[in-house]
Amino acid sequence: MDLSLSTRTEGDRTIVEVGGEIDVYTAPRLREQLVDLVADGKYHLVVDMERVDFLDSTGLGVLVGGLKRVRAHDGSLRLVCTQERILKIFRITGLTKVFPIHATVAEAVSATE
Amino acid sequence: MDLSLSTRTEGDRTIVEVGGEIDVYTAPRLREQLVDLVADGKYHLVVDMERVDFLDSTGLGVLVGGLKRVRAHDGSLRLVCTQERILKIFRITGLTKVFPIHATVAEAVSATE
Amino acid sequence: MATVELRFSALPAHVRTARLVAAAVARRSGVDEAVLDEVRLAVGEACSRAVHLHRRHCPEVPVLVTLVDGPDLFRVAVTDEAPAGDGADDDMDLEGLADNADLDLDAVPPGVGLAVISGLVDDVSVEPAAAGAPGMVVRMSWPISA
Amino acid sequence: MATVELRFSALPAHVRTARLVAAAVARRSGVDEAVLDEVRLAVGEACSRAVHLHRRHCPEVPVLVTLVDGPDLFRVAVTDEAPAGDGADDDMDLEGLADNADLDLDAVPPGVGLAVISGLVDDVSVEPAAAGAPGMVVRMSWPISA
Ligand SMILES: Nc1ncnc2c1ncn2[C@@H]1O[C@H](COP(=O)(O)OP(=O)(O)O)[C@@H](O)[C@H]1O
Ligand SMILES: Nc1ncnc2c1ncn2[C@@H]1O[C@H](COP(=O)(O)OP(=O)(O)O)[C@@H](O)[C@H]1O
Repeated sequence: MDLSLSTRTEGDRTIVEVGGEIDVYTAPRLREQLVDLVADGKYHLVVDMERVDFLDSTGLGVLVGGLKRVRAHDGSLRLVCTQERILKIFRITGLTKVFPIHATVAEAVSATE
Repeated sequence: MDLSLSTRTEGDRTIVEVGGEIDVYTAPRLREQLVDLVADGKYHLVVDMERVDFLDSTGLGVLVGGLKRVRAHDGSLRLVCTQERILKIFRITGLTKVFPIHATVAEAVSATE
Repeated sequence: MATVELRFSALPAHVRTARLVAAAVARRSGVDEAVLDEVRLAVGEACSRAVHLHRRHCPEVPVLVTLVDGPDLFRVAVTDEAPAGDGADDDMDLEGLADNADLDLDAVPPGVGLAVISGLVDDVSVEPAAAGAPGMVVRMSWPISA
Repeated sequence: MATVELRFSALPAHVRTARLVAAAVARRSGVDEAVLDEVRLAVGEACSRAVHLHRRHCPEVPVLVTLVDGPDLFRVAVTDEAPAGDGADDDMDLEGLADNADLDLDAVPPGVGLAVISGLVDDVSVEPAAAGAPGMVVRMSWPISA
Protein backbone atom coordinates (compact mmCIF):
# COMPACT_ATOMS: atom_id res chain seq x y z
CA MET A 1 0.00 0.00 0.00
CA ASP A 2 1.23 3.42 -0.83
CA LEU A 3 1.74 6.49 1.28
CA SER A 4 -1.13 8.93 1.73
CA LEU A 5 -0.65 12.42 3.13
CA SER A 6 -3.08 15.16 4.08
CA THR A 7 -2.64 18.27 6.16
CA ARG A 8 -4.94 20.61 8.03
CA THR A 9 -4.55 23.44 10.52
CA GLU A 10 -5.90 23.87 14.04
CA GLY A 11 -4.80 27.13 15.62
CA ASP A 12 -1.04 27.32 15.35
CA ARG A 13 -0.75 23.56 14.88
CA THR A 14 -0.53 21.80 11.55
CA ILE A 15 -1.74 18.24 11.52
CA VAL A 16 -0.19 15.89 9.01
CA GLU A 17 -2.24 12.74 8.63
CA VAL A 18 -0.13 9.92 7.25
CA GLY A 19 -1.52 6.64 5.96
CA GLY A 20 -0.05 3.51 4.41
CA GLU A 21 3.61 2.65 4.37
CA ILE A 22 6.47 4.93 5.33
CA ASP A 23 9.44 3.06 3.99
CA VAL A 24 12.60 3.50 1.98
CA TYR A 25 10.44 3.94 -1.11
CA THR A 26 7.86 6.45 0.15
CA ALA A 27 9.76 8.30 2.88
CA PRO A 28 11.08 10.92 0.44
CA ARG A 29 7.50 12.13 -0.10
CA LEU A 30 6.93 12.55 3.61
CA ARG A 31 10.21 14.44 3.85
CA GLU A 32 9.13 16.81 1.09
CA GLN A 33 5.87 17.43 2.89
CA LEU A 34 7.64 18.30 6.14
CA VAL A 35 10.21 20.48 4.39
CA ASP A 36 7.44 22.36 2.57
CA LEU A 37 5.53 22.98 5.78
CA VAL A 38 8.57 24.38 7.54
CA ALA A 39 9.42 26.51 4.51
CA ASP A 40 5.84 27.75 4.77
CA GLY A 41 6.36 28.88 8.34
CA LYS A 42 4.55 25.99 10.01
CA TYR A 43 6.71 25.15 12.99
CA HIS A 44 4.25 23.27 15.20
CA LEU A 45 3.55 19.92 13.61
CA VAL A 46 1.42 17.02 14.74
CA VAL A 47 2.04 13.87 12.71
CA ASP A 48 -0.93 11.54 13.00
CA MET A 49 0.35 8.00 12.47
CA GLU A 50 -2.85 6.11 13.29
CA ARG A 51 -3.30 4.99 9.69
CA VAL A 52 0.28 4.00 9.13
CA ASP A 53 0.57 0.29 8.32
CA PHE A 54 4.29 0.07 8.08
CA LEU A 55 7.19 2.16 9.28
CA ASP A 56 10.85 1.44 8.79
CA SER A 57 14.05 3.16 9.83
CA THR A 58 14.03 5.40 6.76
CA GLY A 59 10.70 6.72 7.99
CA LEU A 60 12.16 7.24 11.45
CA GLY A 61 14.97 9.21 9.86
CA VAL A 62 12.54 11.52 8.09
CA LEU A 63 10.63 12.13 11.32
CA VAL A 64 13.86 12.91 13.14
CA GLY A 65 14.81 15.24 10.28
CA GLY A 66 11.45 16.98 10.65
CA LEU A 67 12.01 17.39 14.36
CA LYS A 68 15.40 19.01 13.74
CA ARG A 69 13.89 21.40 11.21
CA VAL A 70 11.10 22.64 13.47
CA ARG A 71 13.44 22.87 16.46
CA ALA A 72 15.64 25.23 14.46
CA HIS A 73 12.61 27.55 14.62
CA ASP A 74 11.73 26.76 18.22
CA GLY A 75 8.89 24.64 16.94
CA SER A 76 7.60 21.21 17.91
CA LEU A 77 6.84 17.89 16.28
CA ARG A 78 4.41 15.62 18.10
CA LEU A 79 3.29 12.19 17.07
CA VAL A 80 -0.11 10.57 17.45
CA CYS A 81 0.13 6.82 17.66
CA THR A 82 -1.53 4.05 19.63
CA GLN A 83 -0.62 1.14 17.36
CA GLU A 84 1.52 -1.25 19.33
CA ARG A 85 3.58 -2.49 16.37
CA ILE A 86 4.47 1.06 15.38
CA LEU A 87 5.17 2.14 18.96
CA LYS A 88 7.48 -0.84 19.29
CA ILE A 89 9.74 0.57 16.60
CA PHE A 90 10.05 3.88 18.43
CA ARG A 91 10.74 2.01 21.63
CA ILE A 92 13.39 -0.27 20.16
CA THR A 93 15.27 2.69 18.77
CA GLY A 94 14.94 4.82 21.90
CA LEU A 95 12.98 7.45 19.99
CA THR A 96 10.14 7.41 22.51
CA LYS A 97 12.48 9.68 24.45
CA VAL A 98 12.89 12.04 21.53
CA PHE A 99 9.31 12.42 20.32
CA PRO A 100 6.31 13.35 22.42
CA ILE A 101 3.83 10.60 21.52
CA HIS A 102 0.12 11.19 22.09
CA ALA A 103 -2.93 8.95 22.01
CA THR A 104 -5.20 11.39 20.14
CA VAL A 105 -4.84 14.37 17.84
CA ALA A 106 -6.83 16.49 20.33
CA GLU A 107 -4.32 15.67 23.05
CA ALA A 108 -1.38 16.50 20.77
CA VAL A 109 -2.94 19.76 19.61
CA SER A 110 -3.56 20.99 23.14
CA ALA A 111 -0.22 19.81 24.52
CA THR A 112 2.26 22.48 25.40
CA GLU A 113 4.82 20.66 27.58
CA MET B 1 -5.77 -17.08 -1.12
CA ASP B 2 -6.29 -20.70 -0.50
CA LEU B 3 -8.75 -23.17 -1.95
CA SER B 4 -12.13 -23.62 -0.31
CA LEU B 5 -14.43 -26.53 -1.10
CA SER B 6 -17.95 -27.38 -0.05
CA THR B 7 -20.46 -29.85 -1.44
CA ARG B 8 -24.21 -30.28 -1.27
CA THR B 9 -26.81 -32.41 -3.00
CA GLU B 10 -29.87 -31.43 -5.05
CA GLY B 11 -31.74 -34.46 -6.35
CA ASP B 12 -29.24 -36.62 -8.21
CA ARG B 13 -26.82 -33.72 -8.64
CA THR B 14 -23.92 -32.97 -6.36
CA ILE B 15 -22.83 -29.35 -6.30
CA VAL B 16 -19.21 -28.65 -5.53
CA GLU B 17 -18.67 -25.01 -4.64
CA VAL B 18 -15.06 -24.00 -5.18
CA GLY B 19 -13.52 -20.77 -3.92
CA GLY B 20 -10.08 -19.20 -4.03
CA GLU B 21 -7.25 -20.40 -6.19
CA ILE B 22 -7.12 -23.63 -8.16
CA ASP B 23 -3.48 -23.87 -9.03
CA VAL B 24 -0.53 -26.24 -9.06
CA TYR B 25 -0.46 -26.00 -5.27
CA THR B 26 -4.14 -26.53 -4.42
CA ALA B 27 -5.39 -28.58 -7.39
CA PRO B 28 -4.55 -31.90 -5.66
CA ARG B 29 -7.21 -31.12 -3.04
CA LEU B 30 -9.85 -30.52 -5.69
CA ARG B 31 -8.85 -33.78 -7.36
CA GLU B 32 -9.26 -35.68 -4.09
CA GLN B 33 -12.70 -34.17 -3.64
CA LEU B 34 -13.81 -35.24 -7.12
CA VAL B 35 -12.29 -38.71 -6.73
CA ASP B 36 -14.06 -39.16 -3.38
CA LEU B 37 -17.42 -38.11 -4.81
CA VAL B 38 -17.16 -40.54 -7.69
CA ALA B 39 -16.05 -43.32 -5.32
CA ASP B 40 -19.16 -42.44 -3.35
CA GLY B 41 -21.39 -43.03 -6.32
CA LYS B 42 -21.96 -39.36 -7.18
CA TYR B 43 -21.78 -39.28 -10.96
CA HIS B 44 -23.60 -36.04 -11.74
CA LEU B 45 -21.45 -33.16 -10.62
CA VAL B 46 -21.92 -29.41 -10.86
CA VAL B 47 -18.74 -27.47 -10.13
CA ASP B 48 -19.61 -23.92 -9.12
CA MET B 49 -16.64 -21.72 -10.01
CA GLU B 50 -18.19 -18.34 -9.24
CA ARG B 51 -15.89 -17.80 -6.27
CA VAL B 52 -12.73 -18.95 -7.98
CA ASP B 53 -10.16 -16.15 -8.11
CA PHE B 54 -7.48 -17.94 -10.02
CA LEU B 55 -7.38 -20.99 -12.26
CA ASP B 56 -4.36 -22.39 -14.00
CA SER B 57 -3.75 -25.31 -16.31
CA THR B 58 -3.24 -27.71 -13.41
CA GLY B 59 -6.77 -26.85 -12.33
CA LEU B 60 -8.02 -27.44 -15.87
CA GLY B 61 -6.35 -30.85 -15.78
CA VAL B 62 -8.15 -31.80 -12.59
CA LEU B 63 -11.49 -30.73 -14.05
CA VAL B 64 -10.83 -32.76 -17.19
CA GLY B 65 -9.84 -35.71 -14.97
CA GLY B 66 -13.13 -35.34 -13.12
CA LEU B 67 -15.04 -35.33 -16.38
CA LYS B 68 -13.35 -38.56 -17.46
CA ARG B 69 -14.19 -40.20 -14.15
CA VAL B 70 -17.89 -39.38 -14.24
CA ARG B 71 -18.15 -40.27 -17.92
CA ALA B 72 -16.84 -43.73 -17.09
CA HIS B 73 -20.11 -44.06 -15.14
CA ASP B 74 -22.28 -42.32 -17.72
CA GLY B 75 -22.28 -39.28 -15.46
CA SER B 76 -21.87 -35.58 -16.15
CA LEU B 77 -19.73 -32.70 -15.00
CA ARG B 78 -21.11 -29.22 -15.52
CA LEU B 79 -19.48 -25.95 -14.66
CA VAL B 80 -21.04 -22.76 -13.36
CA CYS B 81 -19.04 -19.71 -14.33
CA THR B 82 -19.74 -16.19 -15.49
CA GLN B 83 -16.38 -14.62 -14.66
CA GLU B 84 -14.83 -13.41 -17.87
CA ARG B 85 -11.22 -13.97 -16.83
CA ILE B 86 -11.93 -17.58 -15.88
CA LEU B 87 -14.03 -18.21 -19.00
CA LYS B 88 -11.16 -16.88 -21.07
CA ILE B 89 -8.93 -19.72 -19.89
CA PHE B 90 -11.50 -22.31 -20.96
CA ARG B 91 -11.85 -20.55 -24.29
CA ILE B 92 -8.11 -20.28 -24.95
CA THR B 93 -7.67 -23.98 -24.35
CA GLY B 94 -10.74 -25.03 -26.32
CA LEU B 95 -12.32 -26.54 -23.23
CA THR B 96 -15.54 -24.58 -23.70
CA LYS B 97 -16.30 -27.36 -26.20
CA VAL B 98 -15.64 -30.05 -23.63
CA PHE B 99 -17.50 -28.71 -20.58
CA PRO B 100 -21.10 -27.55 -20.46
CA ILE B 101 -20.77 -24.11 -18.84
CA HIS B 102 -23.80 -22.56 -17.16
CA ALA B 103 -24.56 -19.11 -15.79
CA THR B 104 -26.25 -20.30 -12.58
CA VAL B 105 -26.31 -23.39 -10.39
CA ALA B 106 -30.08 -23.67 -10.95
CA GLU B 107 -29.54 -23.82 -14.69
CA ALA B 108 -26.81 -26.44 -14.32
CA VAL B 109 -28.88 -28.57 -11.96
CA SER B 110 -31.88 -28.64 -14.26
CA ALA B 111 -29.86 -29.18 -17.46
CA THR B 112 -30.20 -32.61 -18.99
CA GLU B 113 -29.21 -32.82 -22.64
CA MET C 1 16.69 -1.46 -16.52
CA ALA C 2 16.07 -2.69 -13.02
CA THR C 3 16.16 -6.42 -12.64
CA VAL C 4 14.78 -8.88 -10.15
CA GLU C 5 15.93 -12.47 -10.26
CA LEU C 6 14.12 -15.22 -8.40
CA ARG C 7 15.49 -18.72 -8.04
CA PHE C 8 13.43 -21.33 -6.27
CA SER C 9 13.50 -25.04 -5.54
CA ALA C 10 11.19 -26.99 -7.80
CA LEU C 11 8.15 -27.09 -5.53
CA PRO C 12 4.56 -26.17 -6.43
CA ALA C 13 4.30 -23.81 -3.46
CA HIS C 14 6.99 -21.57 -4.89
CA VAL C 15 5.05 -21.10 -8.09
CA ARG C 16 2.78 -18.89 -6.01
CA THR C 17 5.71 -16.92 -4.77
CA ALA C 18 6.83 -16.41 -8.36
CA ARG C 19 3.35 -15.21 -9.37
CA LEU C 20 3.25 -12.83 -6.46
CA VAL C 21 6.65 -11.36 -7.28
CA ALA C 22 5.93 -11.07 -10.97
CA ALA C 23 2.66 -9.25 -10.35
CA ALA C 24 4.21 -6.93 -7.76
CA VAL C 25 7.17 -5.98 -9.94
CA ALA C 26 4.94 -5.63 -13.01
CA ARG C 27 2.60 -3.30 -11.14
CA ARG C 28 5.46 -1.16 -10.00
CA SER C 29 6.95 -1.14 -13.47
CA GLY C 30 3.78 0.44 -14.78
CA VAL C 31 2.11 -2.54 -16.41
CA ASP C 32 -1.58 -1.81 -16.74
CA GLU C 33 -3.69 -3.01 -13.79
CA ALA C 34 -6.01 -4.80 -16.19
CA VAL C 35 -3.13 -6.89 -17.49
CA LEU C 36 -1.69 -7.93 -14.12
CA ASP C 37 -3.99 -10.94 -13.99
CA GLU C 38 -2.54 -12.12 -17.27
CA VAL C 39 0.98 -11.61 -16.00
CA ARG C 40 0.20 -13.70 -12.91
CA LEU C 41 -1.40 -16.45 -14.89
CA ALA C 42 1.23 -16.59 -17.62
CA VAL C 43 4.18 -16.49 -15.22
CA GLY C 44 2.45 -19.12 -13.10
CA GLU C 45 2.01 -21.39 -16.10
CA ALA C 46 5.61 -21.02 -17.18
CA CYS C 47 6.81 -21.76 -13.64
CA SER C 48 4.45 -24.72 -13.19
CA ARG C 49 5.80 -26.17 -16.39
CA ALA C 50 9.41 -25.69 -15.24
CA VAL C 51 8.69 -27.13 -11.77
CA HIS C 52 7.01 -30.12 -13.38
CA LEU C 53 10.01 -30.77 -15.64
CA HIS C 54 12.56 -30.28 -12.87
CA ARG C 55 10.73 -32.65 -10.57
CA ARG C 56 10.88 -35.26 -13.27
CA HIS C 57 14.46 -34.69 -14.37
CA CYS C 58 16.47 -32.65 -11.87
CA PRO C 59 14.53 -32.05 -8.64
CA GLU C 60 17.51 -30.50 -6.88
CA VAL C 61 18.06 -27.79 -9.50
CA PRO C 62 16.26 -24.48 -8.90
CA VAL C 63 14.05 -22.79 -11.45
CA LEU C 64 15.06 -19.28 -12.50
CA VAL C 65 12.74 -16.35 -13.12
CA THR C 66 14.13 -13.05 -14.37
CA LEU C 67 12.06 -9.87 -14.36
CA VAL C 68 13.34 -6.88 -16.27
CA ASP C 69 11.70 -3.53 -16.02
CA GLY C 70 12.85 -2.38 -19.45
CA PRO C 71 12.37 1.08 -20.86
CA ASP C 72 9.15 0.23 -22.72
CA LEU C 73 8.50 -3.36 -21.82
CA PHE C 74 8.20 -5.45 -18.72
CA ARG C 75 10.01 -8.65 -19.60
CA VAL C 76 9.90 -12.03 -17.89
CA ALA C 77 12.06 -15.06 -18.62
CA VAL C 78 11.44 -18.43 -16.97
CA THR C 79 14.36 -20.80 -17.42
CA ASP C 80 14.41 -24.52 -16.76
CA GLU C 81 17.33 -26.90 -16.97
CA ALA C 82 15.49 -30.05 -17.90
CA PRO C 83 16.70 -32.07 -20.89
CA ALA C 84 14.68 -31.36 -24.00
CA GLY C 85 12.77 -33.90 -26.01
CA ASP C 86 10.75 -35.60 -23.32
CA GLY C 87 7.65 -34.71 -25.23
CA ALA C 88 6.36 -32.61 -22.38
CA ASP C 89 5.67 -29.67 -24.61
CA ASP C 90 4.08 -31.64 -27.41
CA ASP C 91 1.07 -30.00 -28.84
CA MET C 92 -2.08 -31.40 -27.40
CA ASP C 93 -5.43 -31.85 -28.98
CA LEU C 94 -7.05 -30.11 -26.05
CA GLU C 95 -10.60 -30.71 -27.10
CA GLY C 96 -9.90 -34.43 -27.35
CA LEU C 97 -8.37 -34.44 -23.89
CA ALA C 98 -11.44 -35.65 -22.06
CA ASP C 99 -11.86 -38.58 -24.42
CA ASN C 100 -8.26 -39.63 -24.39
CA ALA C 101 -8.30 -42.83 -22.39
CA ASP C 102 -4.56 -43.31 -22.63
CA LEU C 103 -3.81 -40.30 -20.54
CA ASP C 104 -3.34 -40.44 -16.86
CA LEU C 105 -6.70 -39.13 -15.71
CA ASP C 106 -5.55 -35.86 -14.20
CA ALA C 107 -2.37 -35.39 -16.15
CA VAL C 108 -2.25 -31.88 -17.43
CA PRO C 109 -0.16 -32.22 -20.52
CA PRO C 110 2.47 -29.52 -19.94
CA GLY C 111 1.67 -28.35 -23.45
CA VAL C 112 -1.57 -26.98 -22.03
CA GLY C 113 0.41 -24.50 -19.95
CA LEU C 114 2.17 -23.23 -23.05
CA ALA C 115 -1.16 -23.11 -24.85
CA VAL C 116 -2.56 -20.92 -22.10
CA ILE C 117 0.49 -18.66 -22.27
CA SER C 118 0.26 -18.34 -26.03
CA GLY C 119 -3.41 -17.53 -25.76
CA LEU C 120 -2.80 -14.81 -23.20
CA VAL C 121 0.44 -13.20 -24.17
CA ASP C 122 1.06 -11.49 -27.48
CA ASP C 123 4.81 -11.48 -27.22
CA VAL C 124 6.06 -14.90 -26.19
CA SER C 125 8.85 -17.21 -27.29
CA VAL C 126 10.18 -20.59 -26.20
CA GLU C 127 13.81 -21.27 -27.01
CA PRO C 128 16.74 -23.36 -25.85
CA ALA C 129 18.11 -21.68 -22.73
CA ALA C 130 21.73 -21.83 -23.89
CA ALA C 131 23.55 -23.50 -26.74
CA GLY C 132 24.70 -26.95 -25.69
CA ALA C 133 23.07 -26.80 -22.26
CA PRO C 134 19.81 -28.51 -21.37
CA GLY C 135 16.69 -26.49 -20.70
CA MET C 136 14.40 -24.01 -22.32
CA VAL C 137 13.57 -20.42 -21.61
CA VAL C 138 10.04 -19.05 -21.92
CA ARG C 139 10.22 -15.31 -22.62
CA MET C 140 7.21 -13.04 -22.33
CA SER C 141 6.75 -9.31 -22.35
CA TRP C 142 4.05 -6.76 -21.71
CA PRO C 143 3.94 -3.07 -22.56
CA ILE C 144 4.52 -0.52 -19.83
CA SER C 145 1.83 2.12 -19.89
CA ALA C 146 2.87 4.51 -17.12
CA MET D 1 14.94 -27.48 2.86
CA ALA D 2 13.25 -25.52 0.17
CA THR D 3 15.05 -22.39 -0.86
CA VAL D 4 14.08 -19.18 -2.55
CA GLU D 5 16.76 -16.81 -3.72
CA LEU D 6 15.99 -13.24 -4.72
CA ARG D 7 18.52 -10.98 -6.40
CA PHE D 8 17.56 -7.40 -7.14
CA SER D 9 19.14 -4.21 -8.43
CA ALA D 10 19.92 -1.77 -5.64
CA LEU D 11 16.73 0.30 -5.85
CA PRO D 12 14.42 1.25 -2.97
CA ALA D 13 11.37 -0.07 -4.83
CA HIS D 14 12.75 -3.59 -4.76
CA VAL D 15 13.00 -3.52 -0.99
CA ARG D 16 9.23 -3.81 -1.05
CA THR D 17 9.42 -6.78 -3.33
CA ALA D 18 11.87 -8.42 -0.94
CA ARG D 19 9.54 -7.78 2.00
CA LEU D 20 6.62 -9.19 0.11
CA VAL D 21 8.51 -12.34 -0.85
CA ALA D 22 9.93 -12.86 2.62
CA ALA D 23 6.50 -12.56 4.24
CA ALA D 24 4.89 -14.85 1.66
CA VAL D 25 7.51 -17.56 1.99
CA ALA D 26 7.58 -17.23 5.79
CA ARG D 27 3.80 -17.63 5.94
CA ARG D 28 3.90 -20.72 3.82
CA SER D 29 6.79 -22.11 5.84
CA GLY D 30 4.60 -22.00 8.94
CA VAL D 31 6.00 -18.93 10.65
CA ASP D 32 3.40 -17.67 13.10
CA GLU D 33 1.04 -15.04 11.65
CA ALA D 34 1.80 -12.75 14.58
CA VAL D 35 5.47 -12.76 13.67
CA LEU D 36 5.08 -12.03 9.95
CA ASP D 37 5.10 -8.30 10.60
CA GLU D 38 8.47 -8.64 12.24
CA VAL D 39 9.78 -10.70 9.36
CA ARG D 40 8.67 -8.00 6.91
CA LEU D 41 10.17 -5.20 8.94
CA ALA D 42 13.45 -6.95 9.66
CA VAL D 43 13.98 -8.16 6.10
CA GLY D 44 13.06 -4.68 4.87
CA GLU D 45 15.62 -3.08 7.17
CA ALA D 46 18.36 -5.47 6.10
CA CYS D 47 17.56 -4.86 2.45
CA SER D 48 17.34 -1.07 2.85
CA ARG D 49 20.75 -1.14 4.47
CA ALA D 50 22.19 -3.22 1.61
CA VAL D 51 20.56 -1.04 -1.06
CA HIS D 52 21.93 2.05 0.65
CA LEU D 53 25.47 0.64 0.73
CA HIS D 54 25.34 -0.63 -2.85
CA ARG D 55 24.12 2.71 -4.16
CA ARG D 56 27.07 4.33 -2.50
CA HIS D 57 29.71 1.79 -3.49
CA CYS D 58 28.55 -0.53 -6.26
CA PRO D 59 25.19 0.55 -7.71
CA GLU D 60 25.34 -1.99 -10.51
CA VAL D 61 25.72 -5.01 -8.21
CA PRO D 62 22.50 -6.71 -7.13
CA VAL D 63 21.57 -7.43 -3.53
CA LEU D 64 20.99 -11.07 -2.61
CA VAL D 65 18.29 -12.40 -0.31
CA THR D 66 18.16 -16.09 0.51
CA LEU D 67 15.15 -17.65 2.21
CA VAL D 68 15.48 -21.16 3.58
CA ASP D 69 12.51 -23.04 4.87
CA GLY D 70 14.55 -25.22 7.22
CA PRO D 71 13.22 -28.10 9.24
CA ASP D 72 12.58 -26.03 12.39
CA LEU D 73 13.56 -22.54 11.39
CA PHE D 74 12.75 -20.09 8.68
CA ARG D 75 16.09 -18.52 7.83
CA VAL D 76 16.83 -15.34 5.91
CA ALA D 77 20.22 -14.06 4.77
CA VAL D 78 20.67 -10.65 3.18
CA THR D 79 24.05 -10.29 1.51
CA ASP D 80 25.66 -7.10 0.30
CA GLU D 81 28.93 -6.68 -1.59
CA ALA D 82 29.90 -3.24 -0.36
CA PRO D 83 33.39 -2.70 1.06
CA ALA D 84 33.43 -2.80 4.84
CA GLY D 85 34.62 -0.02 7.06
CA ASP D 86 32.72 2.91 5.71
CA GLY D 87 31.31 3.43 9.14
CA ALA D 88 27.80 2.87 7.91
CA ASP D 89 27.05 0.37 10.62
CA ASP D 90 28.60 2.36 13.43
CA ASP D 91 26.62 2.31 16.59
CA MET D 92 24.48 5.36 16.89
CA ASP D 93 23.43 7.24 19.94
CA LEU D 94 19.85 7.17 18.77
CA GLU D 95 18.45 9.34 21.47
CA GLY D 96 20.95 12.03 20.61
CA LEU D 97 20.03 11.85 16.97
CA ALA D 98 17.69 14.80 16.94
CA ASP D 99 20.27 17.03 18.57
CA ASN D 100 23.13 16.02 16.39
CA ALA D 101 23.69 19.03 14.19
CA ASP D 102 26.49 17.40 12.24
CA LEU D 103 24.23 14.89 10.68
CA ASP D 104 22.56 15.42 7.40
CA LEU D 105 19.05 16.32 8.54
CA ASP D 106 17.25 13.27 7.26
CA ALA D 107 20.13 10.85 7.17
CA VAL D 108 19.08 7.67 8.82
CA PRO D 109 22.32 6.31 10.10
CA PRO D 110 22.28 2.80 8.63
CA GLY D 111 23.10 1.59 12.11
CA VAL D 112 19.49 2.40 12.99
CA GLY D 113 18.33 -0.34 10.63
CA LEU D 114 20.53 -2.85 12.41
CA ALA D 115 19.30 -1.53 15.74
CA VAL D 116 15.71 -2.15 14.65
CA ILE D 117 16.62 -5.66 13.51
CA SER D 118 18.38 -6.45 16.76
CA GLY D 119 15.42 -5.16 18.70
CA LEU D 120 12.99 -7.30 16.76
CA VAL D 121 14.77 -10.52 16.04
CA ASP D 122 16.11 -12.84 18.70
CA ASP D 123 18.38 -14.77 16.42
CA VAL D 124 20.43 -12.39 14.30
CA SER D 125 24.06 -12.12 13.23
CA VAL D 126 26.08 -9.81 11.02
CA GLU D 127 29.25 -11.29 9.55
CA PRO D 128 31.59 -10.87 6.60
CA ALA D 129 29.87 -12.44 3.62
CA ALA D 130 32.92 -14.42 2.55
CA ALA D 131 36.55 -14.49 3.53
CA GLY D 132 38.54 -12.05 1.43
CA ALA D 133 35.50 -10.69 -0.42
CA PRO D 134 33.79 -7.39 0.36
CA GLY D 135 30.35 -7.34 1.91
CA MET D 136 28.45 -8.48 4.93
CA VAL D 137 25.66 -10.93 5.44
CA VAL D 138 22.82 -10.27 7.87
CA ARG D 139 21.36 -13.59 9.00
CA MET D 140 18.07 -13.86 10.83
CA SER D 141 15.85 -16.75 11.76
CA TRP D 142 12.39 -17.36 13.17
CA PRO D 143 10.87 -20.52 14.56
CA ILE D 144 8.40 -22.46 12.48
CA SER D 145 5.31 -23.25 14.47
CA ALA D 146 3.19 -25.31 12.13
N1 LIG E 1 3.46 -16.58 -2.35
C1 LIG E 1 2.44 -16.47 -1.52
N2 LIG E 1 2.60 -16.83 -0.26
C2 LIG E 1 1.61 -16.72 0.60
N3 LIG E 1 0.42 -16.26 0.29
C3 LIG E 1 0.24 -15.91 -0.95
C4 LIG E 1 1.22 -16.00 -1.91
N4 LIG E 1 0.73 -15.59 -3.07
C5 LIG E 1 -0.49 -15.24 -2.81
N5 LIG E 1 -0.79 -15.42 -1.55
C6 LIG E 1 -2.02 -15.10 -0.89
O1 LIG E 1 -3.02 -15.05 -1.85
C7 LIG E 1 -3.70 -13.82 -1.79
C8 LIG E 1 -3.88 -13.31 -3.16
O2 LIG E 1 -2.61 -13.02 -3.61
P1 LIG E 1 -2.36 -12.54 -5.05
O3 LIG E 1 -1.50 -11.34 -5.00
O4 LIG E 1 -3.65 -12.45 -5.73
O5 LIG E 1 -1.43 -13.67 -5.62
P2 LIG E 1 -1.80 -15.15 -6.06
O6 LIG E 1 -3.23 -15.09 -6.44
O7 LIG E 1 -0.89 -15.41 -7.19
O8 LIG E 1 -1.50 -16.04 -4.92
C9 LIG E 1 -2.87 -12.88 -0.93
O9 LIG E 1 -3.70 -12.28 0.01
C10 LIG E 1 -1.85 -13.75 -0.27
O10 LIG E 1 -2.09 -13.86 1.11
N1 LIG F 1 6.42 -5.48 -4.09
C1 LIG F 1 5.27 -4.85 -4.18
N2 LIG F 1 4.87 -4.39 -5.33
C2 LIG F 1 3.71 -3.80 -5.46
N3 LIG F 1 2.87 -3.59 -4.49
C3 LIG F 1 3.24 -4.03 -3.32
C4 LIG F 1 4.45 -4.65 -3.09
N4 LIG F 1 4.55 -4.94 -1.80
C5 LIG F 1 3.45 -4.53 -1.27
N5 LIG F 1 2.66 -3.98 -2.17
C6 LIG F 1 1.35 -3.44 -1.97
O1 LIG F 1 1.20 -3.13 -0.64
C7 LIG F 1 0.06 -3.76 -0.09
C8 LIG F 1 0.42 -4.34 1.23
O2 LIG F 1 1.31 -5.34 0.94
P1 LIG F 1 1.99 -6.16 2.05
O3 LIG F 1 1.84 -7.60 1.73
O4 LIG F 1 1.51 -5.66 3.34
O5 LIG F 1 3.54 -5.84 1.79
P2 LIG F 1 4.34 -4.54 2.10
O6 LIG F 1 3.64 -3.90 3.26
O7 LIG F 1 5.69 -5.06 2.43
O8 LIG F 1 4.37 -3.70 0.89
C9 LIG F 1 -0.39 -4.81 -1.08
O9 LIG F 1 -1.76 -4.71 -1.29
C10 LIG F 1 0.36 -4.51 -2.34
O10 LIG F 1 -0.47 -4.04 -3.33
